[in-house]
Amino acid sequence: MRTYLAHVELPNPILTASGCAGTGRELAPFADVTRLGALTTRTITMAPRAGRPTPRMAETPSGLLNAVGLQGPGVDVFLARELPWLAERGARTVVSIGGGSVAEFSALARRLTDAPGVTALEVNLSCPNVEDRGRVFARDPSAAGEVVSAVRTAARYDLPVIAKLQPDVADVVAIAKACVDGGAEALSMINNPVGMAIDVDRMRPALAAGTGGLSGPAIRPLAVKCVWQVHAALPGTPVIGMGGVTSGRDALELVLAGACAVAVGTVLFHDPYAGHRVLRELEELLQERGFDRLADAVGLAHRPSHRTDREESLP
Amino acid sequence: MRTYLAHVELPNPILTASGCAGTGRELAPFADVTRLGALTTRTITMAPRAGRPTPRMAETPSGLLNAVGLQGPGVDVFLARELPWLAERGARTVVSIGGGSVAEFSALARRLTDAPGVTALEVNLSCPNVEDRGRVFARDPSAAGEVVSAVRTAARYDLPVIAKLQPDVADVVAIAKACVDGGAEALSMINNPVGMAIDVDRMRPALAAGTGGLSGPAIRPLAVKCVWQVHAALPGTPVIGMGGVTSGRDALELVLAGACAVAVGTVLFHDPYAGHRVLRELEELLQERGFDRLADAVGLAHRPSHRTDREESLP
Amino acid sequence: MRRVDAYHALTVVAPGIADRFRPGHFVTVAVGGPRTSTLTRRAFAVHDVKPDYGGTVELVFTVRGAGTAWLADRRARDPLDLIGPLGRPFPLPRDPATCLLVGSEYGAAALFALADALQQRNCRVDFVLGAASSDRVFGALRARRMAETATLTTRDGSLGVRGSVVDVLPGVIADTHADVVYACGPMSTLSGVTAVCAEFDIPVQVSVEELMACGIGLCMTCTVPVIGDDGVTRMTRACVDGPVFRGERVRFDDVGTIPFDAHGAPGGDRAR
Amino acid sequence: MRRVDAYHALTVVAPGIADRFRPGHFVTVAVGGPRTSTLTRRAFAVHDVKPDYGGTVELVFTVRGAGTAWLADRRARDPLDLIGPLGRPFPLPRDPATCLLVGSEYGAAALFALADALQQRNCRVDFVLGAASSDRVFGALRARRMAETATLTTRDGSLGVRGSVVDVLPGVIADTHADVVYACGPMSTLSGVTAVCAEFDIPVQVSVEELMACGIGLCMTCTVPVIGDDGVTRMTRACVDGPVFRGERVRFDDVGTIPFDAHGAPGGDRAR
Ligand SMILES: Cc1cc2nc3c(=O)[nH]c(=O)nc-3n(C[C@H](O)[C@H](O)[C@H](O)COP(=O)(O)OP(=O)(O)OC[C@H]3O[C@@H](n4cnc5c(N)ncnc54)[C@H](O)[C@@H]3O)c2cc1C
Ligand SMILES: Cc1cc2nc3c(=O)[nH]c(=O)nc-3n(C[C@H](O)[C@H](O)[C@H](O)COP(=O)(O)OP(=O)(O)OC[C@H]3O[C@@H](n4cnc5c(N)ncnc54)[C@H](O)[C@@H]3O)c2cc1C
Ligand SMILES: Cc1cc2nc3c(=O)[nH]c(=O)nc-3n(C[C@H](O)[C@H](O)[C@H](O)COP(=O)(O)O)c2cc1C
Ligand SMILES: Cc1cc2nc3c(=O)[nH]c(=O)nc-3n(C[C@H](O)[C@H](O)[C@H](O)COP(=O)(O)O)c2cc1C
Ligand code: FES
Ligand code: FES
Repeated sequence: MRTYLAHVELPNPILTASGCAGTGRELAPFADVTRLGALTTRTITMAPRAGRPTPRMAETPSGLLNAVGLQGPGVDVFLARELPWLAERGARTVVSIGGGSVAEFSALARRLTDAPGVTALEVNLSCPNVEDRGRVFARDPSAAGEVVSAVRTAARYDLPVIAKLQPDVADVVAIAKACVDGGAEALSMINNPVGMAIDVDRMRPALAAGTGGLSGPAIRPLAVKCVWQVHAALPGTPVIGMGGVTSGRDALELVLAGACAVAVGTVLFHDPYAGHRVLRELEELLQERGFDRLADAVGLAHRPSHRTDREESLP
Repeated sequence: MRTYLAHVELPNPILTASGCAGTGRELAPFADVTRLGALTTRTITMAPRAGRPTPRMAETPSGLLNAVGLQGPGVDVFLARELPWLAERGARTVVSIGGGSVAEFSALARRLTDAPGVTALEVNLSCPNVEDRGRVFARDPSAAGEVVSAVRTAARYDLPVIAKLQPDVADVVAIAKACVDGGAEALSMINNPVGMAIDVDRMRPALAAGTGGLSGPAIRPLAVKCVWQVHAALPGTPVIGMGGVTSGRDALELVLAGACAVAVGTVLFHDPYAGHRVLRELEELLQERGFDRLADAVGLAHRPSHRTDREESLP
Repeated sequence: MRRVDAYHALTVVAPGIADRFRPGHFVTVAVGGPRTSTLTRRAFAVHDVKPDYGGTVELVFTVRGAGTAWLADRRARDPLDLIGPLGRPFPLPRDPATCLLVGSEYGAAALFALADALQQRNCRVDFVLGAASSDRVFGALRARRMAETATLTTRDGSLGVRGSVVDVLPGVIADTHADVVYACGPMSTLSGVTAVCAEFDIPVQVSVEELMACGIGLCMTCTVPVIGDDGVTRMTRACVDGPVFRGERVRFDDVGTIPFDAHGAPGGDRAR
Repeated sequence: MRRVDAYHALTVVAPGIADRFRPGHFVTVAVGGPRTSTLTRRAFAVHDVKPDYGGTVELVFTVRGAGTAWLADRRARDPLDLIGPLGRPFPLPRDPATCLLVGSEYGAAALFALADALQQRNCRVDFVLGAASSDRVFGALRARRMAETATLTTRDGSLGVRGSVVDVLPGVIADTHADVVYACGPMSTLSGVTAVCAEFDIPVQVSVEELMACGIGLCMTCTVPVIGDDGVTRMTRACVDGPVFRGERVRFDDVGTIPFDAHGAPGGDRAR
């Protein structure tokens, strides 16, 4: 069940979401990372980062709040120790990058572009822009477009650049268009909307950071909506759908809305075997529905509706 | 457990959310509507509206998508048949109003302002602005401020105007400020973020309308975040918190984040007795924590944190 | 909890509901238990009420998705959260009449309490019950025992006449000289039944099914285009204004749309 | 499922986990059943493993919130979804030594398999077990039976010495001439135990508890500031790099903060 991110072929459409599969090594006891469509790294930053204080997580109904704060060892250690492990095994690796300024994003793209084993760059636009009082790039079409275009310029011409979007914006389509105009070959959505929980016993925010990113099945309707709207506006742009996928049915929902690949994130914390399970379930569902190729199902829910549809669903 | 919306005193802080308590009559077999802090009507429009085609609902994990489309008989029938029923019983009634233009909002405010039994007007800003290609007022600070100020001008000076906000905007604080500048005495949040589900058997959007509003516990972290951020920026503005409240603990979460009143919405569909139950539970939790007055708990989670907090939470 | 062919039958002690029950009522059930992610109650017609234990209510259902799967897993004495009786029940004829009860799939379950009530009023009762296959025809035996005639249909021909309840309806109406028809089943069946009754010019009461988020009139998700006494079509709540309607009042062809001539249909005002 | 004073003890057939178990390991359990709204697995120390049924694992827990309440409701033969054994177990001394095992509340549960392993290596084992009240002191009897000495403490004085395990520790270390201490319990207890051991200049192994979203090293939510072999403090995952650490390496006073001198602490780079 091949799929394509721009010109890059993936053997199957199931990826891991950034920040949810460790360095790959941690997932290895549960899943053959080389048999995933691709593994997306956690967001790599220039310098090492200690992240946020704990508590970094809180459970919410069908959701998880996290405020990890992009903890990581920095790009040098990533290139020296993490990427080679994946490259040696032949895993396809989407490297997520994050920075506080356009310059930092393009410096990261330059450092990574020729490293062996990088399949694509994913631009994590949910990073605060230090030059705009910490407003995240993903919330502003021009800032988002500028970052993407800087990364596109810095990266080798044949390395796809994926822009990762967030749902809690006024108009996700406007951001998507700005990214595509900036040179993004594909879009990844959704990153976590910002949420919060209060511990009513301590009478304090549950997370040390106060707010955090919401993930898990709770946000799937937001993900489906974003994928749907962006696919309607930009049908030619490949979309990696994610947000609360736990099963093949959930993955199919995103595919029918317009995603040509689907990433599993939070579900891995509950079921580290989920990548291959979701793939198998998706294959079965597509087969049952008579699809030979994934591509035939992508965006299919957009076709004009017939009045008989509802009758068909009756027993 | 009194609370205040601007100068209007409510006997207790539990309201019903707009569109979730019918006309009041339907709730009456389960709850004494006069013993609620207030009942919020579904959004009243000038003309009668048939709403959206069915299916109008879809269940999502810990959430509900709805696309009712403000079905209702219009303001005349509301004034003739619905409001009097509430007024006769002495229920406090927040009337939610919605329109497609600033003029329509102010016309509604004029029609309603002297009607007996109206406790406050809630401006549903999640209505598409026909003069801005259907972009909802709630997504644009200047459009939101304009509507609120028109309603404020049209309504009697002593009738509080509440602006109802939506979480899926770039900056909820900016919208809140625009509404307060426009004359809103209180804010209500959150209205449903837009979401979507696809029926993978029919391979179609689950809702006839395509997208719908997401409600229920799934969105509570988004509600807590909005209340928190707005209370931090506008500590003097009363906030009615709502979004996925199912219990006294959930209500307390919003109170600690900054809400001085809390509305129950979707939970009524599951438990029509929830209004009084949530009130009782909230009262007990406040008592256990040594609060004599609700006001002392409002926004309490904002107080600067102490290092010992975490230890206190250990067994 | 019992299995009856393809169905699960669930008996719940619920004196308050049993007391006030009239045929055609339904109940809603909370599913999934504490901390479930399934928020909405599930609606089920009341199949029967009995005086045991102060009053019990019996539901008959098929497993469709998460909620019914959970329900099928309940064991004896597990507590269950029910609200009911809900909806407008079937109106009963004032004078003795010949009543034809038409049920498709689990729709049949709602008809037996109705048949009892009709017979108590000295009505003649006939049944037409149908389903996809023989194991899905609910209550065939009981129908045969209690009614004047019971005609069975299956799509696959594994029991009775091959075809649908609508196919056999003209013949049965002619044979029984039915004065009134009561029907329960999917919209497409109800639509067909209503059309046949119009031909014969006899009244038909249908019990419709639309997705319901609350079941008690709060949410407006369960609406169906129904023509009122004043001739005006309104989007009418199936839960409190139905689920039983006069068949000819329901605009079956327009279910899933807002008919252009419905009260408040788009045109003038455009707010969301 | 058994009750042991204030605790629930749960035995699960899990040969794969029992096989590879070493004292100090933990498991994570999926809670809530199908369609639950509780997404994260719950972590529990393995109390004991037995060879029955190919290998069983015993967990001991208190009901705290939704997940443990659900777990306490399980009946015999209900299937349970476990992942394990997880984490770095307690390191055992190469040569026979006098080992003092300190457990507070349910932390005590993790120490008995350790005691067995130590005794098999001809170590002397002493216990200090404490809790808020007598019904919460886990394993007092077993400790008394198997160990050289067992000192019990309760906050309310209802059993043993009134006070905490930390209060009695200096005396017990002096009496037993302990060579090494192992400790399990809340962070504040571990911090106190570590301070006492530092005074006596004996090594201490602590098993820490931090909120864990995955338990297997994927999510980075469970980090604790720990000083590495190179002297540099890093935010270190409790699930895969712990939960057992050398006490003096854990910066207890800085838990819940990012120490300014930690590797990658804020200062230069500021992306989220
Ligand atoms: C008035 C009324 C009476 C009914 N009586 C019966 C009965 O006697 N026996 C029986 O087996 N079924 C009956 N149904 C249908 C029954 O409500 C659905 O089969 C059930 O809700 C499916 O729940 P689920 O979780 O298994 O399916 P899912 O598909 O997982 O349900 C998802 C959501 O869709 C709703 N839904 C799905 N199918 C239907 C449907 N057909 N009608 C209404 N809501 C639906 C559910 O309530 C839930 O909110 C009745 C429905 C109504 C409205
Ligand atoms: C390595 C390790 C070993 C543990 N061993 C035991 C044991 O042997 N016996 C025992 O009773 N408990 C043990 N705990 C604590 C146990 O995990 C929590 O009591 C349990 O997760 C609470 O779940 P809940 O749903 O009942 O509580 P809730 O408060 O509803 O849980 C909400 C969320 O917070 C997390 N959480 C809450 N409290 C804790 C905590 N103290 N530690 C970690 N996560 C927490 C839950 O996992 C969940 O994600 C251990 C924790 C860790 C990290
Ligand atoms: C613990 C955690 C860490 C994450 N870290 C990152 C990250 O470093 N970069 C990024 O772009 N997204 C990050 N995400 C977001 C996910 O990649 C994904 O977009 C989001 O969680 C939605 O998918 P899910 O619901 O399947 O988890 C993180 C999510 C979680 C839960
Ligand atoms: C079926 C339904 C109808 C609603 N109708 C309205 C409405 O007419 N006007 C409005 O301002 N909000 C409406 N809402 C939004 C609610 O008032 C509330 O803001 C939102 O659902 C969040 O609260 P909850 O999660 O407790 O339901 C509606 C919500 C639902 C579920
Ligand atoms: S189901 Fe809510 S109004 Fe009918
Ligand atoms: S709990 Fe996920 S990394 Fe430790």
